[in-house]
Order: sequence, then structure tokens, then C-alpha cells
Amino acid sequence: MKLVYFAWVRERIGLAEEEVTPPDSVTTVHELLDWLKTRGEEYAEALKYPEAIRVAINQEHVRQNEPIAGAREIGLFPPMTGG
Amino acid sequence: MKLVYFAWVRERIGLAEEEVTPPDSVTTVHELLDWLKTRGEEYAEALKYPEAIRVAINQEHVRQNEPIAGAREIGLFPPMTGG
Amino acid sequence: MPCRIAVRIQSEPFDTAAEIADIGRGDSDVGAVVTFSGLCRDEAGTLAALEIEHYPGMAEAEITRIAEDAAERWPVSALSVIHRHGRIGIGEPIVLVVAASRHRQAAFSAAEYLMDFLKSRAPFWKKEHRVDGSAGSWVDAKEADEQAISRWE
Amino acid sequence: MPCRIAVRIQSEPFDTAAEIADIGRGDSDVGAVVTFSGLCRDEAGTLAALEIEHYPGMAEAEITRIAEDAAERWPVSALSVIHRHGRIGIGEPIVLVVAASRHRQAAFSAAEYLMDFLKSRAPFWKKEHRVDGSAGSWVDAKEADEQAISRWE
Repeated sequence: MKLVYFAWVRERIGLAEEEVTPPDSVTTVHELLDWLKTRGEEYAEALKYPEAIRVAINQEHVRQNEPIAGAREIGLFPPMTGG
Repeated sequence: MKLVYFAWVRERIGLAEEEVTPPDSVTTVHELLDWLKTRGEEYAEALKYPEAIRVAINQEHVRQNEPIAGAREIGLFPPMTGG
Repeated sequence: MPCRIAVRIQSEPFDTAAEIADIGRGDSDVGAVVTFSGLCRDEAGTLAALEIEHYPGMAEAEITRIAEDAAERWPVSALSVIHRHGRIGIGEPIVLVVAASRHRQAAFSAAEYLMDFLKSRAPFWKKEHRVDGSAGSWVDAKEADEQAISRWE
Repeated sequence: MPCRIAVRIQSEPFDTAAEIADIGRGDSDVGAVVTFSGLCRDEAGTLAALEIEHYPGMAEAEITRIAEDAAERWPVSALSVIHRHGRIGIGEPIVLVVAASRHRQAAFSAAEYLMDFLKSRAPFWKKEHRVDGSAGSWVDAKEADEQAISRWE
């Protein structure tokens, strides 16, 4: 699946997007965040406060307990400041 | 004092404004309306439903129980439909 | 900072964009501008235009009083109101309210308050011009407009 | 009549007057047009500009969803939203919401609803550019914006 990062999540991870294949044990957004944190210093730093991370699956907002099955694209970003 | 009329009050009375000198017994707006109704058919028709008449003294809204002492200009008109 | 209040009664059309640009000018602290445009509307397809009569002097004074009340209730930095009189064709603007503030809710509330009071307190009256040339009638005041005021009390 | 919804995300400035004119065009039943313009604001005098990042695709989709919700709640005939991205100078418009309706309260409510949800649901992020050239920080989301949503529930 494709992960896309925005704002300070993107800056801290150092990537705008990437393809990942999490292990089968990763079934929810929350588990995905935990798994990502194991992928390196910059991920651990970017995702240190998971409650500050907003998530979209296939470009729709979801909560962190949402299953990720069927997700083509998951967006991770800080609280939005539009308008 | 000067009376000014607007919209259908003006049309029914047939005047946009006039100078009047009501008798001393006329002390409130309500009494002024009653007195005006005695001045002719067109006044009686225009002021037939006093609850439909809005009043301004010196260009400020007042209720019909307001005293008219000190009034330089009294406006009589239907409910407003601005905006 | 006191609120800048501008009230104009005129027969000419106005330039909404210029009014919006004016109200933010030279004030880098304005984050929100809300406008309300009231257009001449033809409900039944029988209307050619509206003729708007007003009480000169009182119209300006009353709208200014309403704007001052709004400026006391919400932290707005500028309020502008333009109200036209005379003949207004279908689709043309009749009234424009512009409210500027640091905060969007203040700008929204001030504009809405102004329009609510303007509708039933500002001395303007509308008469219809019919498409078929027959004499139109005076537009009746709406009970809903009178009631709209009570929610601000 | 269904509500016409138009959503545009662009880096270019927009012409507010043209947007207002467009929304009323060919619809003689529109009596009320409410606009909200959100301008780039400099609170402390230290800001040179804002850089606005967005999630392409999702930004349009999410604003469209918010507009559709608004159109279900109030009888609006048209809703337009333009949101800019990229570098925006102080005083420049960032976002424009235009709501058209027969009734002013519907237009006001729809515009206010749209802005409230847009603030904390549309995927945009603001980064500061400082006057002194130093690296600015990402603008924090405001608790007040999150709370503004709850009044519509």
C-alpha cells in the first residue's frame, strides 16, 4: 500500500510518500503506526505522539481503530489548519 | 411640526410631507394619529389600522405611546421592508 | 481598536469587490471578511423590478445605530453597509453588508445581526413593478423578519 | 432544485466579485449571497507569508463532502469554495466560500458550517515564512476550531 505524509509528519520522516508492505499482523491504523515506528529513528520521532496524527484511508478521514484491509492509500498528517 | 409620510401611507394621504399644528390636547403619537384621522377621508383611510403604522420622532423609532413634545419631525410609515 | 463604520444610501450600483478590498486595506490583522448581498428576486416570474423608497437621513442614521450595536457585541474591525434606493432590476444587488474581523465567528455574527435588524428597522419600502406593466403592490413585511430579531435579545 | 456545488483548489489568486456574479447568474430566485473570505493575517508583525500545503485529491473530495452536507441541511441553491495552496502573502485571500439561497439565514448558516468544517477537516496545513528569513514553524491547530464543529451536531 501507498503511504503519503504531509506537513511536519512529511518533514520528520523525510519522505512525501512510499510503498510499504506491513506484516499480516498489522490490521488497524493503530497497529500500522506502531509498526512504522520500528522502521527507524525518523519514524519514531514523527509518530511519537500518535494522538497528534490524523489518518485518511483512500482519502477519507478514519479513526485509528479503523481496519486497513483494502486500503490503497493511507495518509498520515498533523491536525489540519485550513481556511 | 413637520409630518413626513412614506410608501402606502404617503400614497393614501396623497402627500409626502406637511406642516401641522395639532391642538394642545394631542400629547402622544397615538393621539396624533387619532387627530389626523379627523382631517379627511384620505387620512382616515391611510391610518385605519393604527397597529400597521410605524412611527419615528426626529428620525428615531418610537412606540405610539411616546409623547410628541419637542418633536420637530414625525415620520409615519408602514412596517419596513428593507434589505 | 474602534470599529470603522461606513454607511451609504445610493441609487447607483456598487462594486462588491472594491468594498471587500477597501475593508481589509492597511489592516494586516483582518483575517475574516464576511459579505452579505441581497439581490432583487423574482419569485413568480411576474416581477420586472422593485422600486425602493427610503426615509432620507433616518435611513443612514438607523443603519449606523444598528452597526454601532453590532460593533459593541462582537470584536469587528470594520462594518460597511450600502443600501440602494430607486428602481432595481431583477438579479441586481439591493444591499451589501461587509464585516471584517480577526475572527470568523465575529464577522459572521455581526453581518447576520446587521441584516436581521436592517430588514425590519431600516426605513426602506419596496414596491413591485410588474412585467405586464400593471401597478404592483407594496411588498408586505414578513412575520419571519420580525421574529428574526428576537433571537438576538 | 439540487444545489450546484463547485470546489477548486488552486495556487492562483481568485476574483471574488466574479465568483459572486457567477453564483447568481441565470437564477432569478437567488435573493441572498453570503461570502466568507479568509485572509492571510499577521498577528505579531513577524510574518512575511504563509506556505499552504494540501493533500491533492483528498482536499477537493473532503470539501465537496462538507458542501454536500451543508446542502442537505439548508435550502441553498449554490455553494462554491476556492482554497489556495502555495505561498500566500499577508493580506492575500486564502479561502473563499460563497453560498447562494432564496433565504438569508440559509446562506449564512451554510457558509458558516462550511468554514467551521473546512478549518479542521479539510487537509491543508500552514507553515510560516518569517520576515527575518528564519525558518517558521507549522501553525498549530486551534482547540477553538475543533470545538466550533460541535455546535452543528
